[in-house]
Amino acid sequence: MSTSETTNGQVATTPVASTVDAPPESSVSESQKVTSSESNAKRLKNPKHNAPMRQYLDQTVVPALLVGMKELVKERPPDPLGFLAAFLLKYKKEHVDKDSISET
Amino acid sequence: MSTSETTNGQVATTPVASTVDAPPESSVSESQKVTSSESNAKRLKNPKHNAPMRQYLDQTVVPALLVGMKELVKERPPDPLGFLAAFLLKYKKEHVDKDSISET
Amino acid sequence: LYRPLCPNQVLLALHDRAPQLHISEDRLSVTGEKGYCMARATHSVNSGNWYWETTVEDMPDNSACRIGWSQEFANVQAPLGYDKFGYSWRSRKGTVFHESRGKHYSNGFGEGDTLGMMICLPNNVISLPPTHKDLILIKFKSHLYYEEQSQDSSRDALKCLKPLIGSKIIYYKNGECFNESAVDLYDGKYFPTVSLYKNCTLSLNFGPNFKYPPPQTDSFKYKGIWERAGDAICEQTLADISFLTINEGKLKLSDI
Repeated sequence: MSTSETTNGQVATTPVASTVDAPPESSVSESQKVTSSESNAKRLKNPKHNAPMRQYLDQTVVPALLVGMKELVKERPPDPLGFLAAFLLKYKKEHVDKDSISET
Repeated sequence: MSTSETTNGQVATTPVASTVDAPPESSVSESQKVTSSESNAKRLKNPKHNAPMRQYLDQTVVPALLVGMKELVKERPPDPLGFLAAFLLKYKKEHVDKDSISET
Repeated sequence: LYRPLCPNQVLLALHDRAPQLHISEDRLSVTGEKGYCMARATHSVNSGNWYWETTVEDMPDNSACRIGWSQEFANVQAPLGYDKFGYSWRSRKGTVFHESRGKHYSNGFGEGDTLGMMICLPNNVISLPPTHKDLILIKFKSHLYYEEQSQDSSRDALKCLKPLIGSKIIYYKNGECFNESAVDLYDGKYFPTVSLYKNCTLSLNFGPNFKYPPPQTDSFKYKGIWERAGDAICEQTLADISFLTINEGKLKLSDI
């Protein structure tokens, strides 16, 4: 079952095979598994360990990479790897750390 | 229920003209979405200006990202973005700097 | 925008096999049916050293099997090693086959034996899979498929086969390593493959825990085929990301 991906990187997990009649058993359990992994993702903040690999990537690095690689293609810096690495860290500070209230 | 497996990249499918008389709501929006992918298909047909960008990405970050993501999926570290950023820098030292003879 | 299905685990393919074979519920064992025909794994490899194992669960009299590696266009209604796209090792007399030519290799194997298959493909070309995002979607029996004309049929693939120098296949029986069975294989994507004659039953093990894992040395490292699932997903993800990067701003979701 493959999930559809919206261009800006969020994962809208509408199963591709949105069947007209009763969806076959497996795709129902599949979507439940995905929503359940999302719900517990919110509750425990980063228990992504059990998410299937693609969802894991989508939840962790894909959004940052999407934006980072667009910048990379625009800037074309002399040191692409360094640029992308720095970008990922910057992205982390802005997006990830801001969400979790880190007790100093 | 299985959608197409494209591990070997070829899916020879001949579309079946399924005559749907009164399509329920969901499949109507489905067909609209499908036609939009056709318009995307036409617009993307001319890959000529894509090539330089694709080569640029392939030559700069794709190899490093590929190995990095494979590690990421196996390790599933607590800080995925930090992990990937560090990996890219390590990869740069090992591969990129080694090639260019750096004058001390 | 949709994306192709990437299975999370390497199993026996449901589509890419002879339909008359009986594949178990967990898609990790298969029983033959009458004449020689083939079943393949879901994933293929085209570079590096890869290993998998199979155990002969049941081999009633005058049944047999040929196991090894095959490319996509190997004929599934034939024994493995029948054409240029397949390399195999036969249970009877341990003969190895390629393009239907048999060569003596080792003694035979049978019920209860665990066989190891290692393929070494020394090329480090990094090729991202197609994203299919520029293909038209079709709805068929309430599932969505990418419509793709398989341009290069087996005839065209046959024409552009060229050997990958230094590539080789090594077989193992219950941990005992036999030397190279084939060298300078044709370059391409190789699937773990089994072909069965009559109702012989094989169980497949793509890892991570093998019965007789060959030693990893500094000079020779290998990966279990199970790792291919994760790698393929990362390659597909990266292909999708670079596709979206390259086509930034040119894609328009229809405003439903």
